[in-house]
Order: sequence, then C-alpha cells, then structure tokens
Amino acid sequence: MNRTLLEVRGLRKSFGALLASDDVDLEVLEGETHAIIGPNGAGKTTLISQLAGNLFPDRGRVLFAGEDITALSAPARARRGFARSFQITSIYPDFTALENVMLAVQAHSGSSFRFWRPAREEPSLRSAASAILEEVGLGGRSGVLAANLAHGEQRALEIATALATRPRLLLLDEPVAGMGVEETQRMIALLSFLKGGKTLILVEHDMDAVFSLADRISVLVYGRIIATGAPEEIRANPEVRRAYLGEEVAA
Amino acid sequence: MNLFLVLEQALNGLQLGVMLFLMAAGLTLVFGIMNLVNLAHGSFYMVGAYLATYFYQATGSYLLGVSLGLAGTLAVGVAVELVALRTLYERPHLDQVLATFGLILFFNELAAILWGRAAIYTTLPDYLAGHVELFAGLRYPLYRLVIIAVGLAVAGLLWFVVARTRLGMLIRAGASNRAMVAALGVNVRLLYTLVFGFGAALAGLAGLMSGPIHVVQPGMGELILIEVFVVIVIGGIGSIRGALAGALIVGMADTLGRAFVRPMLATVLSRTAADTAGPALASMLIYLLMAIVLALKPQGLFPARA
Amino acid sequence: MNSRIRAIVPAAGLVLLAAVPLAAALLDQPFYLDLVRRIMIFAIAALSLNLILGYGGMISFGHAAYLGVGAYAVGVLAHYGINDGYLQWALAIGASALVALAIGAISIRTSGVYFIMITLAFTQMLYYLGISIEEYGGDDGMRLQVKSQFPGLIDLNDANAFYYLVLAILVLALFLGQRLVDSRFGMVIRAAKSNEVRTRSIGFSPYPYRLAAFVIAGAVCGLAGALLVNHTAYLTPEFMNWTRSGELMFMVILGGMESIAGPVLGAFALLLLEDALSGWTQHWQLVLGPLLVLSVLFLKRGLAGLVFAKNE
Amino acid sequence: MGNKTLSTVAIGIAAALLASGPALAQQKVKIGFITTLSGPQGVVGEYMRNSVELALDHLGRKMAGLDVEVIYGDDQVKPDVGKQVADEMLKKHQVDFVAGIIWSNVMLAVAPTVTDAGKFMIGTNAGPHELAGKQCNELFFTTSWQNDDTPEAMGKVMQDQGITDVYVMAPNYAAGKDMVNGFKRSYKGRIVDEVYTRLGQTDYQAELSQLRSKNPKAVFVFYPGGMGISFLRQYSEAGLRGQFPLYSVYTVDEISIPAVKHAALGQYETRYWSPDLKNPANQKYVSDYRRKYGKMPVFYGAQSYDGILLIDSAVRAVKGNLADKKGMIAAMRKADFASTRGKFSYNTNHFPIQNFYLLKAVTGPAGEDPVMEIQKTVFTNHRDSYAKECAMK
Repeated sequence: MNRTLLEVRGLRKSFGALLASDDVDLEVLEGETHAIIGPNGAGKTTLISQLAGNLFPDRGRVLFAGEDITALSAPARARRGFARSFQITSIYPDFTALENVMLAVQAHSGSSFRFWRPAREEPSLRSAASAILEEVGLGGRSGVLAANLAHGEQRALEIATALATRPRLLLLDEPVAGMGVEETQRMIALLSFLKGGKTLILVEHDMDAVFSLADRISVLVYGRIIATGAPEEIRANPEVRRAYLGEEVAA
Repeated sequence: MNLFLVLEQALNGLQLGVMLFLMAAGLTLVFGIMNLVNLAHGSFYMVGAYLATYFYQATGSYLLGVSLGLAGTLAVGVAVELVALRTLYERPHLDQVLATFGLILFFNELAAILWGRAAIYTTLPDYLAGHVELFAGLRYPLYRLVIIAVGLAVAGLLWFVVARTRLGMLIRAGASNRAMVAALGVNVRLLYTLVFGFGAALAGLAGLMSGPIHVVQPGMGELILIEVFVVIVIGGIGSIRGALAGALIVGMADTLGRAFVRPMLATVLSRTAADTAGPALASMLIYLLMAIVLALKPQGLFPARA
Repeated sequence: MNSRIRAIVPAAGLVLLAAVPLAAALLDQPFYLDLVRRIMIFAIAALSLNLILGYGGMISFGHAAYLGVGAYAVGVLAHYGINDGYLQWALAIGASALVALAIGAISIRTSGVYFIMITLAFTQMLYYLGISIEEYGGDDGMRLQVKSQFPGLIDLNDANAFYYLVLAILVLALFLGQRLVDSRFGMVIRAAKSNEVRTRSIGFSPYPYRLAAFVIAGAVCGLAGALLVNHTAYLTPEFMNWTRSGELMFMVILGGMESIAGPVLGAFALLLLEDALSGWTQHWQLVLGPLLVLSVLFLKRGLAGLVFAKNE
Repeated sequence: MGNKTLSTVAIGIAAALLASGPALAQQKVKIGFITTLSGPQGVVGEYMRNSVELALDHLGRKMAGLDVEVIYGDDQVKPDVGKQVADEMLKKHQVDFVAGIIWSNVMLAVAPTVTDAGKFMIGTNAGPHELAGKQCNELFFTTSWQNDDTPEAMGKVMQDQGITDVYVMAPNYAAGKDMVNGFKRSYKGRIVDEVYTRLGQTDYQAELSQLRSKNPKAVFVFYPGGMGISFLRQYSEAGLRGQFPLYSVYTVDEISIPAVKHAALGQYETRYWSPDLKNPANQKYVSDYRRKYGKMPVFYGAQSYDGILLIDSAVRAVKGNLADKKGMIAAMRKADFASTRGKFSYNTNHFPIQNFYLLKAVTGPAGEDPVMEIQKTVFTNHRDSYAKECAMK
C-alpha cells in the first residue's frame, strides 16, 4: 500500500580510518514513523547529516520521492519537502516564537527577494505560523523571544519550524533529549499527533519514545544497519539484543 | 635576466618570507588556539624593535640588547594579554578587530611619546655588517643570511615544540578542543597567556631583526601587519605549516613581482604602459594571490580545522 | 512608554538636524553646517555598512572601497568635463554596486576571519590602484573643480541646500533601511546571521541573499562617496585607506548594531570625539585608542543601547 | 525602532552650538596653522610647529602691536580632514591667515577653500604645480618652493658633471613621478632604468639586486621620510655606497640623519636652504632652535618660520589693518623680511625666486651626527617652470 519516500543505497562515508557509514541501505515508506536507533558512536549523526544534505557521502545514493538528491544541498532538499530538527536545539534565539515559524512559512511561499513590505505584516504568513504554533501547543507564547522559552518549548518550536515548511518528511534528531519526564510526555503526545499524517524519521535514545511511536525501527551499529523491522521483531532479534538492546533491557 | 640575479632574488624572497613567517606564526597560533583576531600583533613588532634598540644603545652589546628586547616584548605581550585581550577571547571577531584596532592607536602614540615621532637610530654590530661571497659574482649581505638562518631555526624549533613536546601537544589539542584540554586539568588561562606571550616575542624578534635595515618609528608594525594577514589567510588560519607555506609564497611572490613583473610586461606592452601597469600590478600582486587562493579554497591552503 | 519615546524621538531628532543651518546662521557659526554635513555623509556610509554587518553578520573590513568607488565615479566624470549630477551619481551607485558584486561574489564564499581579511585585501587592491592611476592624480588625488550639477533642482554650491539634500538622503536611507530589514528579504538576512544552519534547513540558501545585501550596501555607500567628494571638493585614494574602513566599523559598533539609526549616532559620536580630542592634544590617539577598546568591552549594545532600554 | 537615536545626536549638536557661541571680535591677528601632528608623519609637523613658536618668540608674540594667536590643526595626511580643519579655522575661529600644509594633496584641497573664503593661504611646504600655474591665486603665497625646483637642481648638477647612465628610483605616487619629471627636465643624459616602488615600502633588497645587475654610473632617488631611512640603510648594507654614487632629493635631511647617521655620509642633496647658510637670520634661527628644542632644525621648519615672518611683514605694512587685503598682497610680494634663506623675491605666481645649492652630508663635530654642508650654488635666482601658466602679472 505504501510507496517508498526515502531510499538510501550503499551509503558510505569515512573520516580518515574511521568508517562512519558502511554501506548503509535504508527505506522509509510514505506515512510511516521510522526510528533509527543505535549505541553512541554508531554513526547516527553522520547518517542523518548525509540524509539532510549537511554532509556528502563518499559513495552511494539518496533518493527522495524517486529523485536522486545525493548531490543536493540542504536548502535544496528542504525545498523538496525534507525538513529536520536538530539534536541541539536550533532556533533563532533573538526572534520571537512567531517570527521563527513565520520565516519557515516564508521559505515555502513565494520569493523572498521582496524588499518593501514588512514581513511581519503579511497576513498569510502570520496566520499560517499562528496555526502551527497552536498545533504544537505554543499558541499562547507566540510573542515571546525564542531565547526566553523553556527548553521543552524550544524543542516544540523547532518542530513547529520544521512543520511550517510543509514537509513530506520530517527528520527528528533526538527530539526528547535533555527533557524532564513531563516535557518528554508532552513531546511524545505531540509526535503521536503528527504520526500518520506525516512521514517521520525518528533518531532517538529514549526507548520509551521509540517503542511507543515507531512503526518500524532500523538499528545502526558501527556504521552498519544490522536490522530493520517492526518494534516486536527488533525486540526479539538476538543480534540486536546482543549488540545493543541487551544491555539496556537487562539494566 | 641572468641566473645569478634570479637566484639572488629568490634569496631575497626567502628572507622576506622567513620574516613574514616569524610574524605569522604567533598570529596564527593565537587565532588557532584562542580564536582571537589580533590586529595589534604589529605593535609587538614595533615594541621589539624599539626595546632592542634601546637596550643595545644602553648596554653597548648587541646580543644583550637583542635578548633584553625579546624578554621585554614577551613581558609586554603577557601584560597586554592579562589586561586587555583575555576578556576578548569569548567575544565575536568583530569586537576583537575593533578593540585591537584601538590598541594600535594606543601603542603608536605611546611610542611617539616615549621615543618621539621621528625614526630612531639603529645599527648593526661590525661583525654582522658586510658581505659574503656566495658564488663568484654573487655577494650577499651577511645580515640577511643571518635573518634567513634565524628564521629557519625558529621554524624548526617551533615544529619541534608543537610536534614533539607536551606543551605542543596541549597547543594542538587546544586548537581543536578547548574543553578537552581544560578537562585534562591543564591551566588553560596560563597556557593562553604563555602562547600569547611567545607569539608576541616572535613578532618582537621579527621587529628587532628588521630594525637595523628598515626603519624604527611609530606605526612601523602596520605596514607589515596587513601582509602578514595575507600570509595566514593564504596558509589557512591557525596552521603553523600554513603560515610557513603562506609566508614563503608571499615573500617570493612579492619579491619576484617587484623585480620581474615590469620587465616582463615590457616585453609585451609598450615601455610606458609597462611603467604604469608594472608597479601597480606588483603592489597588488599578493592581494590578487590571496583572492585567487580564497576563491579556490575558502579555508586557505592548509585548513587547521576540517 | 517606550513606544511613545520611539514616536517622538525621531521627529525631534529630525527637527533638530533640520534646525542646524538656522542655528549656524543665527550664531554666525557656518562651520557647524560643514561639520554636521560631513558627519551625516559618514553616517550614510556607516548605515550602509550596518545593513551587512549588523543585520547580516558580514564583517566587512573593506567598506571604504565603495566610498572610494563612488567618489571616483563623480571625480572621473568631472575630470572629463561631464558634470551632470544625475549621470555622475547614477554611475557612483552603479559602479559601487558592480564592484560590490565582484568582491562579494568571491568574499561571501568565505566566512569568519577569512571574510574579514579578504574584504580588507580587495580594498587594499583598489587603494593601490587609485594611487597608481596618474591620470586621476594618483596619490595626490585631484580637485573636483565643479560640483555635481542638477540644473533646476538644486545647487550644491549653496551650503544650506547641500546640507538639506544630505539630510534628506540620510532620512530616506534610514526609512528605506528600516523597510529593508523588516521585509522578507531583511528577515532572511537576519536569520542567516542568527542561525545559518537553521536557515539552510528551512530551505534558504543564504548566499544570494547575502550577495544582494552586500551589493545594496555597496551601492548606498557609493552614493555616500559621491556626496563626500562633493563635500570636500577633492578626490583622493585616501577615501579607501584601510583605517577608513576601520572607522566605519567603529561608527557601527559604537552606535549600536541593533537599530537602523545606531550607526548615525556612532558617526556623530566618533567624529565629534575625534574633533574634540584633536583640538585638545596632539596625542589624541593615546586617548581615543583605549576609549575605543573600553567601548567595545563595555558598551555591548552601543550608544543606542545606553540611550534606550532593551525594547522587548 | 526607527531613527530613535537621531534625536540624541541632534540634541548634542544643538548643545555644542549654543555652548561655543560666536567668537568675540577682538583685535587680534589670528593664524590657522595646518600640518600633520598625529601618526608617524607627525614628526614633520612637530618641526614646523616648533619653528612657528620660535618665530612668535622672536616677534614678541605681536605683529604691528596686535596680539597674535595661532591655532594648530592636524590634517592626519588626509585631504578631506585638512579641508575640514581649514573650514573650522575659517568659519569657527575666523582666522585671517591659514598657513602650513606638508602634503600636495592636502594643499590642493585646502588652498581653494581658503582663498575662496577671501583669506590668505601661506604655504610652508607643499608647492604643487597646479597652484604655481593655472590655479595660482593672489591670496596664495608660499615660503617654500615649487615641487619641481629641487629635482631640477639635482638634474642640473648631474648634467653639469657629465654623468651618464643614471638609475632612477622613486615611490609609485604622484610626487614620485613629479620628482623624476623635474629631474629629467634638466638632466639629458642616458637613464638606465626608472623604477617605481610601492608607496610606504620599507624593504628594497629586491630592487637593489636589480639595480646592481644593471651596473649604472650613478643613482638618483627620491625617498622621503621612513622610506628614505630604510633605503639608505639598505643601500649601505648592500655595499652599493662605494660602488654607485647616490644623489637624492628630500631623502636625507636633519630629520633622517639622526636615524641613519654614518649611512648618510657622502650623500648629495639639492636644496634652497641649509643650516650652514651664512646669514644673520638663519644663524639666529638655527642656534635658537637648537637651544630651545635640542635638535638641528630642518628646512620644513625654516619655511614655517619664514611663513610667520612673511605674515608679520604684511601686517606691519598695513599697520594692523587686516581688512586691507590689497595692501597686504602688495607687501607680501616684496618679500620684505629677514628670511632664513637670505634675500629673495617673489615671482608673479607668488612662488619664490631663489637660489638652490648642492649639499653633501659630511662628518659633524666630534660626537655629533653628520651635517649637511653647502658645496656650491646650482641655481641663482631660479624661477619655477609653471609661472608662465599663471594669469597674474
């Protein structure tokens, strides 16, 4: 029923002697929530940097909706509907929450080589951005400087920014990192709300989040995908348990 | 153009190159480790020249004067680091550029008050004056050979310190990961002060060596400073190897450009056109070179940080 | 109450600046007319620099280049007997924009210190070029025999008229600058400064926006150059000296980068300070230097930050 | 936000305007003296200002019974700053005379400003050909020389000595080319090569290697200020001093000699003035300058000293009636004062008609620096080459 939205074939990237991505193959289906997990140093960051276009592979291809995007820059991928959030919160601290989101809306609605009219007075940008802030639960905080938001709110703002680009695929890099229990719950609720409507790639350490959200999981160890499958399959996979899950589940 | 002349000009280029390297080494280290853009680096060049001249005249001994001049520049460098620059490490480059621009005005005026605005008298001891016959027909000033030797020796010493000693290990580590060095329990502040002081002393060394053949006057550091920035930008900021390569490239390009651009232009253009275009081109050559290098490699030839 | 201040203060400032010619005439002190006119010209240049430096985060250490290009455009045309102001000023703006396009196209590929240094290097090249062109006076420069002619519109030899023209251009630059930084384009420039990675990942390539801003800033500064050469009635490569670029940066920082009008304040502060200090002691740089260091260290938001409380 | 800061600025200006107020009209001779006082080039300005002060001392700080006030201005070697300072002097201090100016480019920007305002401009150094020729002005006088005079004198020296195969070097800027052109006007022998170096360059090793390879008979250079000091040191150090005789203009003077000492020995210069010129005015100037400032004076100073005396002669001639411009012009044209160069007269373009001498740097008295010594007179009552282009008669 589902088409492949993102396809990665034979991706390889090395830094000197270190092979950070070792013939990675990955398929993300339209509409699914696909988690990528792996122990520290497994090469997750390198992999997603190559997916998002912040880093270019030595070999291999990345296909997005059937198009080869291997050589495209991050902005070009973003314009094709590939959005991402960052492990370390990446927002505009000196803009208000609303302005943060409006910029992302602006990026996908017409030319930005417009010099005359104040952007903040464009009703279409405003209303679209307000609606998205509402959606992620920041409706009441739109006028606050992003720097003054709480950590959890900043994470939500970042997701709002990504959503505002009307993406076909949303890559979330550790969305609950550094959050307290309550904030984590709120974020999981938000992501559950998004799930289904959007294709999500979730890179996460928090196993509660992964297992409650993911449709499928890929396990990355030493730069290789050692298993891909539904959560139960992954839980049962002996190789995964040995290499990675075992320790944490046991503990 | 005969072969000897080209050889002699190459020696001249080498000599200018090592001089630039002495300046560039400190500047590039300070940037690589402390992330500080220091426009006032030229001021240490000036301080070195003034202090060495002062101590040489006061003591009557050239070697003593040079040693005291070096030590004095080191002390001034450390003092400047402690008083003014330390607070700038975490600030944006813009603030650094402007604050150190302010320091230039201060040092130039201070030198003018202490020693007057006129150039002061400096000279060489007899044993450094005179010439060496390198080949039949190629006489070269002894002092310039000494500068080349000292410069290459310092480059070798720097390589040894950076590549082979614990201090060098810290410097290399500091350039790539400050937090890690701090976590190792190293007194980072002290390390910074030391690096800055020695960088200043190297600039002072360049200044005091140039004193007797150039001119010791307020503002002498700025003329060379911009060229030194060209050097480290071409080489890749933060890289000692890049500084050496950049210095030699700029030294050679500038010298050979001054010597041969006009005669070469004259072979294709009219005499008068060459007379106009030659000097203009020669004086723009190193900037042109830098623009080309950066257009091709925006991080310079040897980027310090991948 | 901040908003009320923000409504009243610009109007009051404008009225006071507009009153300078009258006050100068009443007090029989025409010198102040010249002084304020010169400062306003530098304020326009500093304001243009602030577009890329303060809002765009591009630390150009070579902005004086466009001051020079603008001045040379006027001076060179006048040298060949073409005194038509429209043509001269159009060339000043066009030529500076072109030069900025060339310099920017290469420089903006670099970042950080490399950007600072490559912009400095390009300006040094232009400076040496200016010195070498004998036809236009070389290092000596040359006198602008006839000021730019705007028949039927304005006579620049009339000190008051020229003053009001500069004031009008300054006010226009402030107004347009404010529109620009608030526009879609301005938001992208500011976003790229604030967080480049984020900006790229929402789909903006900063390069074309930065380049456009660089060209706009160059063009405005070129106009300031055209004004400056008419003000001094003298053309000299000194306009492109690297210390001049440093002074422009100081005006921006001293005044404050967070507002469009900050650099104007900075221009007034720096040039008045220079004037006062140099009248007081020949060692004025000994005082000015540390003052500048202190202002960088302690006036993080510039003078504008001192005068007005943080607005959000 | 908007132009919120604008107003603060304007308030400041208004306050400044009110505070200063109009200068009270006093019966005083006001002279604005513009030179370079800050930065590396400030050294020349220092000699000029000292000499102005010495002249005032000698005049008892009065001219025709009126008090004299001199306001000093710093042009920072920038033409636009110089013009700004001149405007300030004319409009704020309302001076009667502007004097000084080291640099041709500053002079070309300042002189029209002053003369257009109907005030006197007394140049005490820069003598660009524009002001000697087409742009000459009845209110402009200079106590120095026209830029071309000095190299013309040196060209004549070398021509008369029958020197051929001269190697010529100068910095690559307008004055450098002017000097070489002046030289070539009177030197007609063969020129081996003409080399222009970067302005402000301090290392000449590459050029000196080229020079040696061309094996000329003599070398003519123009390297003012710090460039000259570097050049002379490196010329000696490269061992060329004994090989190729060096002739220069504006390269060796009493400012550079203390910095190069023996490296200057044997150097030839041409000049209209020298400390050893035997006339009472000069002997008094030199000895009083040395007593007051502890240094040898330099021609920049002598010209400035003369500039003040020239103004004094005019003010005395009109008995302090500063409104009598015609009277003062007439008085100045007579050059009726005790000049440090001895008696001279003014040409129609208000540039001096004066002698030029060949000077040589020779060993000074024991324990002292080398001194410039007059060898012979090169030009007697020399007129500059541009006066014929000047419309004044």
